[in-house]
Amino acid sequence: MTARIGVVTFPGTLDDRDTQRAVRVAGAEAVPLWHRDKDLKQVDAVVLPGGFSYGDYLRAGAISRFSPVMESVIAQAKDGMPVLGICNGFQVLTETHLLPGAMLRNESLHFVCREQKLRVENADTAWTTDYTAGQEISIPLKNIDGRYVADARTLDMLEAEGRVAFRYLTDGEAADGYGNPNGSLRDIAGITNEAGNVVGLMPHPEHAVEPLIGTGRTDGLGFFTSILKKLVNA
Amino acid sequence: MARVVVDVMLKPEILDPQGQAVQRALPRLGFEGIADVRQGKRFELEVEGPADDAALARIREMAETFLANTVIEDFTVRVEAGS
Amino acid sequence: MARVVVDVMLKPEILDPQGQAVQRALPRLGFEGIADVRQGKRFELEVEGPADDAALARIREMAETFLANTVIEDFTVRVEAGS
Amino acid sequence: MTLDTVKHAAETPEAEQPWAELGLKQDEYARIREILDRRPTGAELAMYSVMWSEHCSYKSSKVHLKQFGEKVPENDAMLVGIGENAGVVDVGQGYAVTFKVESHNHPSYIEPYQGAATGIGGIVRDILAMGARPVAVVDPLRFGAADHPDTKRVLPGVVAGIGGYGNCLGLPNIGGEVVFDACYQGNPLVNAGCIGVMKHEDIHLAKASGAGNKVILYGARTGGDGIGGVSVLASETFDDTKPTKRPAVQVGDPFQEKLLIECTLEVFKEQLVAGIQDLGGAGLSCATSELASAGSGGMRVELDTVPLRDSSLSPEEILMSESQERMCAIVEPDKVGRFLEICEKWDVIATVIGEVTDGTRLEIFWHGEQIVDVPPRSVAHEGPTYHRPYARPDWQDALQADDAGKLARPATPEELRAQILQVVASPNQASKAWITDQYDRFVQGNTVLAQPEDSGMIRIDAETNLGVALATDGNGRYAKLDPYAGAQLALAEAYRNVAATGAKPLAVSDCLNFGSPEDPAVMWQFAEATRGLADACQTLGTPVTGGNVSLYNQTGEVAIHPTPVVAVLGVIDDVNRRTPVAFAEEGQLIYLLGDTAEELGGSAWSQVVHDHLGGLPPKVDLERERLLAEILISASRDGMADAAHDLSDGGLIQALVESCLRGGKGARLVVPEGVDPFVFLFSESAGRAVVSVPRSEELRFTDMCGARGLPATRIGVVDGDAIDVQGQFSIALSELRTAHEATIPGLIA
Ligand SMILES: Nc1ncnc2c1ncn2[C@@H]1O[C@H](COP(=O)(O)OP(=O)(O)O)[C@@H](O)[C@H]1O
Ligand SMILES: [Mg+2]
Repeated sequence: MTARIGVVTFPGTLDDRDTQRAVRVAGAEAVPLWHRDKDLKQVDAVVLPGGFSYGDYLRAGAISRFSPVMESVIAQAKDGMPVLGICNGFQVLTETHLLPGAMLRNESLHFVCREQKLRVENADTAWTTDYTAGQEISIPLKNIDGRYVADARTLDMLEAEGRVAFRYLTDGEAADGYGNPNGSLRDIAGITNEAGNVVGLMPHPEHAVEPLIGTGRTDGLGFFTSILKKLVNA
Repeated sequence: MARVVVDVMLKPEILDPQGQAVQRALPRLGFEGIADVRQGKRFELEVEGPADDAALARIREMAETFLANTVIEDFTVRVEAGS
Repeated sequence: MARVVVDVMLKPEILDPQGQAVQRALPRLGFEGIADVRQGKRFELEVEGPADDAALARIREMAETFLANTVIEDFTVRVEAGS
Repeated sequence: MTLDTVKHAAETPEAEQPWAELGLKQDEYARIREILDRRPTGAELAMYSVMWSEHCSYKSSKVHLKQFGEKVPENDAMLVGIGENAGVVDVGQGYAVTFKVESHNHPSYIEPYQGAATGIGGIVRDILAMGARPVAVVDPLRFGAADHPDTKRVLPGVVAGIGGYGNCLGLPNIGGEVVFDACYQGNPLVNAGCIGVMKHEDIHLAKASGAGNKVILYGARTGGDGIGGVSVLASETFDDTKPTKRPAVQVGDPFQEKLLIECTLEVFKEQLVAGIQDLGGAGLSCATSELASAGSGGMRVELDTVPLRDSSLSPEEILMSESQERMCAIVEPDKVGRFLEICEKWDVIATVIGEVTDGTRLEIFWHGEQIVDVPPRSVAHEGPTYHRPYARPDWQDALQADDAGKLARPATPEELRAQILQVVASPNQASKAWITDQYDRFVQGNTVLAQPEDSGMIRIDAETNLGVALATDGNGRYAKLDPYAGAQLALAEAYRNVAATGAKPLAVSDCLNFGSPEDPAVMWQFAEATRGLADACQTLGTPVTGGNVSLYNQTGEVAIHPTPVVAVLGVIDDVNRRTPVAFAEEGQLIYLLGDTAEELGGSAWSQVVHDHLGGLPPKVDLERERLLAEILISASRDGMADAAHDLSDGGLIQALVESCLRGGKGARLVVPEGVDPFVFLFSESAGRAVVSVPRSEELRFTDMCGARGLPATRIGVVDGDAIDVQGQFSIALSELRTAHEATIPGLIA
């Protein structure tokens, strides 16, 4: 028996097929979910993939948040179902307030596509147990609305509760993937909710699961193997 | 038909790189004397029927839940003069 | 210090995908009765010194050449009431 | 205003018509009257004028383009040739690939962001219309001088537009070019290419057959954008004194296009489509007349059923509108219901606007009254043909006589070192990462190679690892010196780039950017370039499958350099075998393949150090190119080379700097006995590449080159953190990196 992981497609989602592939590469079953459908098809976890849902018009993630599928995702996430939001998916999660804070236009005002070095700060979430706390990984990053902001109280709370899940690594050469690519406060690349089942991040683990493709590294595979182990052992 | 305008601006404490980029460019273009620039969004809504209190209340709710993200943005709602 | 607002909107004949996306989403969110939505930009400029005719003329020029892309956008300039 | 119906036109033969304002010549107008045996209605005039424009009818270029169909090389890969939306080639395992490059030059000068964005949108719809899923885009670009103030307006806008649209569609950008030259100041070139993949049985064509089949228009509503854009915008030279000639630009909606792609792929999958055409230049005029012209019967369209964004549009305007993100499909009646359902699923508006008839005419009605009644071929495929006069310009001899060999050369190793840094940091040779980092190269999860590799490479089958590669090249400076050779060099370079990554070159697309065809000198350049390209394609066995011509690229009297941009598509059986550019392993041996002659005409060195353009471009040796490609492909397949980089502008030193910086490793080099170090490093002789060979493979590799007769010279070893040329100079990688990477951000950001 393996785990069933749902991958949501909104109009304008781009990385749904890649995410399904990553789920399969990790050994789980990928279940496509459609934005108009409230039915989550009894999946064990859900990934909200990257892209430009609804063109990112208004604000990234703002329109998708109101889709029927999200009603179910929000309800079940509150009951503990694991949810991972990647890039646009992270933006959707902040818009739904499943995760605190908001995403703004990159400080450079440009779209940025690069290989990005991160530190896994929290290896206890549903999606990160196959990493070790403090581990440095390198995965692709690509966004234009990737600047994470929240008020100081929220940021302090996130830090105090260990809910900053990933941080951009800044002390090294830009050419080697170091640096804060979008001006995120406190170099935050991703966060988790209190329970550790809902995780969002801007970089793209699903683009780093096969040795030959993209950056040629498989540092992102751990997200999918983590959740698989958790679900199978549950 | 009435026109209602919703202005959405980043909260003052939030960094506004778009506004800053504009401000930095101004002196190079020969425009002096602008101390600060903020850039936000303006929505023009054409309302079927009158822009009465009920309609404005609904639009305020729409702005609050949808047009603005109140974690980072403030908004104002007003009926456009002359409409 | 005076505040001058420059509103920049796409010309009416130009496609406004952002406004359309908002408009199409509204009924799904339970907001009926909005016949059209256009989305544009709002710039708030803090002017050093008074917002007199000379200053406004300069800002109008700035809007024409820089803040708006007059190939596809129209703009209006006004002094914010109360400032 | 009263409706100008067919009946009314027949009754009022003397009515004045604005044919000249619409860009038609007197004899063209007379021919329309002859075809129709009456005066055209307003709507008919609109259709003929856009469809007979240079942009749509290729009236000046087609007599030359014919060669691409006549000088066809032996190649069984071609499944669909010139004439369709894009050519299709067989890449094996049942897969077919379609690809094409197009221009969006003039719109991008007026409104860089939207011009470039809609350029991507247009080429993607062409690929989609063939039945393929678009899998990658490329963007060959040319701008004015890098330090010119207007370049700061145009370049960031173009780049943001290409990124904004392509990123939002989810298409990886895997290659392109950025070239600066003052000749493009008032006339930047924005070319865009796209690759699509399908199974053989999924190929779709733009034709309307089967009487009773429905014509469905789907996608965005039709608005007043770009009306007359095709005839006025693409056929007229810019003239600053007449800004009123600038028509409304088109605004793209990439989100809508993404829905259009997914929706279209789904209707293909369910086999609901009998014929399909994208709406690009000339909008509905083009789509309806081309579909009907290529089909078996006639077509009847109720124009008032077209969903509008602006209800005040006249029928003429609806026919000419270039609103983006629209497609037109021919669907059997019993499949219409399912077709509309799929459109609804994707929130795409779809409307039955007409049907295929068993007649011979394209008939268009407006609220029941007939406003168009024409033979569709006369609109779409039988436009005017010009045999424009051409003549070798009188300045060509003087230009070629102005030999770059006479230019002052570096006198000391220090001077050579300084000039290397100067060339590597010059805008054309500098890193383009500031630009290409604004493009998503990872999306779709199949990108094996992307910029700054020699060619982009996409895996098309995850089971078998079958992949395709694409490179685009063009050197306007070479083409100016000799357009025949320049076009061949563009092909040779793209061909070499594809082979350098380990892929086998299969087929060609091109975008021919030239000045005004009314200038005999420009027409000569065009004739020479097309002849050169056709001849070379025949020799190399790579057919031209399609492409695009962009004329009138000039400001006032001054034309751009003739700029044929050539795209070569290659195939690789196993992407695991791909060869990257980076020198990654210390101790590997660096071999230079090919012969180096003293060839500096049109070179990067002559431009950067002397601001000079003169002499002859490098010699073309296509047999040598073919041999080099075979060696590169074998080396990749059999694991004999771990890195390969073709040599082109900037010569050997440029290639070495790129391979070293990419791998983060230095190189120790020795100039071969009897060779001038300056020529060795800066000459731009064609047919060359550098490779890094593991020591264990050296013998096998040199034996192979020896047996096949390709000169291979061991010139050094991957080592250290500097480029060190024995007895000459040493430059630290860090110094090279700064020189190479700081330039573009410094100029543009
Ligand atoms: N506008 C662009 N878009 C995408 N890739 C680009 C662009 N410009 C340059 N590149 C990429 O940068 C690399 C170097 O370009 P160039 O020097 O023109 O290559 P070459 O000389 O080998 O053809 C190539 O991988 C090319 O595809
Ligand atoms: Mg190359």
